[in-house]
Amino acid sequence: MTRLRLLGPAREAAGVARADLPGGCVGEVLDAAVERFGDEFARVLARSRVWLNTEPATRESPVGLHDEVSVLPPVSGGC
Amino acid sequence: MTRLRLLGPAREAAGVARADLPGGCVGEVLDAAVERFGDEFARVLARSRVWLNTEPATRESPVGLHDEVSVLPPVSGGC
Amino acid sequence: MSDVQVPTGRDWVALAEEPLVPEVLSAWAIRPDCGAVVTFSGTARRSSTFEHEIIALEYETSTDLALSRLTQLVAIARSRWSDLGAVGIHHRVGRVEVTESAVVVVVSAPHRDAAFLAARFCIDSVKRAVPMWKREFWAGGSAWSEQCEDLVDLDQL
Amino acid sequence: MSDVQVPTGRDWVALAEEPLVPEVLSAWAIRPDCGAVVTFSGTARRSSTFEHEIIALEYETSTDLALSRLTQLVAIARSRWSDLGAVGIHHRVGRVEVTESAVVVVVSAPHRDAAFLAARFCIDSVKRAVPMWKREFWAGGSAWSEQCEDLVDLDQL
Repeated sequence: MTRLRLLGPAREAAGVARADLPGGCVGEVLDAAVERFGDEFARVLARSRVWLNTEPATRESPVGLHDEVSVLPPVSGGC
Repeated sequence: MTRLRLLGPAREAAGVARADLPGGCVGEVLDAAVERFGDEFARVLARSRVWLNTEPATRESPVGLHDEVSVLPPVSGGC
Repeated sequence: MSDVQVPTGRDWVALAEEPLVPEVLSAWAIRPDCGAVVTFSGTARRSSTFEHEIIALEYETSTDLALSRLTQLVAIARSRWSDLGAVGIHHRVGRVEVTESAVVVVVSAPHRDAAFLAARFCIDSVKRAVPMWKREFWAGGSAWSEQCEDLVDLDQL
Repeated sequence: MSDVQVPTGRDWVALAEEPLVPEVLSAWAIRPDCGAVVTFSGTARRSSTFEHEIIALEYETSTDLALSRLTQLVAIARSRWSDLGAVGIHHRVGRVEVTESAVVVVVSAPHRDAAFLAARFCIDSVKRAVPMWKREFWAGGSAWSEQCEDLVDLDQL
């Protein structure tokens, strides 16, 4: 299982801030998330960046036991 | 007599911060200042801007009793 | 600010649940060999350009992801302006009332050109490349800010 | 700062014989309708690029001429960036020790672009167009700063 972190609007769409999901790479973890959280989450995910730990990841990036995958929707950092 | 104000290096070259000098226009006041304060002041004056009250002036600008002429050497305002 | 320690080095990034105090960061940035200190404070402003009058903001992030990015931004600024003195970026999290600082950037440098440019780079980059989500509050409701852009990677800055 | 009154309006220019306190000006500039406050503090710096190590500066001006110009600079800034909130420029006169502020500029605006540009315009213009002479002090001596330029007229800014 890999820890998935859902931030901002992604958290809101999923209804949870984190989840542990199966998958050997980032793409498989995300597919499991869409299956669990549904269409609204899928729409947010489609517009989001995905990081593996603190760096941008691709769907192919392999994930291990202590890795975290984060779903980062578009940002509105400031004023 | 018109009040002449000498600032920064112009004050230093003249030895005084202000003087009352005769003249019907800015140029005449400055000529009187050169005569009184000498060559070193003339050298500083040659590199300076001259204001009549709070605005830039020309040698031809007429001066009256309550006017002030200021000699403003090159500036080094800040860091 | 009570939960952060003033660092002894030249970099200071922090996320704060308490009100930011820009002057703490500005005073910290003063260096004997620097003639310029530029401080940017991004304050929550009352805005009525949309349907509502905004009365407060709320910022949400992941602390480790945001701090990692802030640290990287400071390193990029230093690589672009090699003579910077102090560089600090503090971002508020949680609810921010109108006129309170949401983010403060401070940069000191020997001369003002680098200080202005690096401060501008830092705040622009915070808004583009740091994971941070803003919720806008009005009387009786709230929503995520609609002025959103995709988070950019560091090599796009 | 004890000899100046905090103004009720949006402009604040001052010359001060006492140490400048940038945070006073920064705090004054906060406005509910402004999301950006940019503060520039020009500090006396220890510099050893010439023959001496500078230990202090001394600024000399004519109060009425300098205040007149500062007031005009603020007006020009407002004419170029029409939505500025507060604009303040304070300049120290007399002796300024290393790390003390010689000049502080603060600008608030709804958005940061105008705040940064107007603050930069103000400090650049202070240095070019305000009658102000700087004397540099080292151990055992002093001299007028050699980095001098002709005072420019307002229409050249």
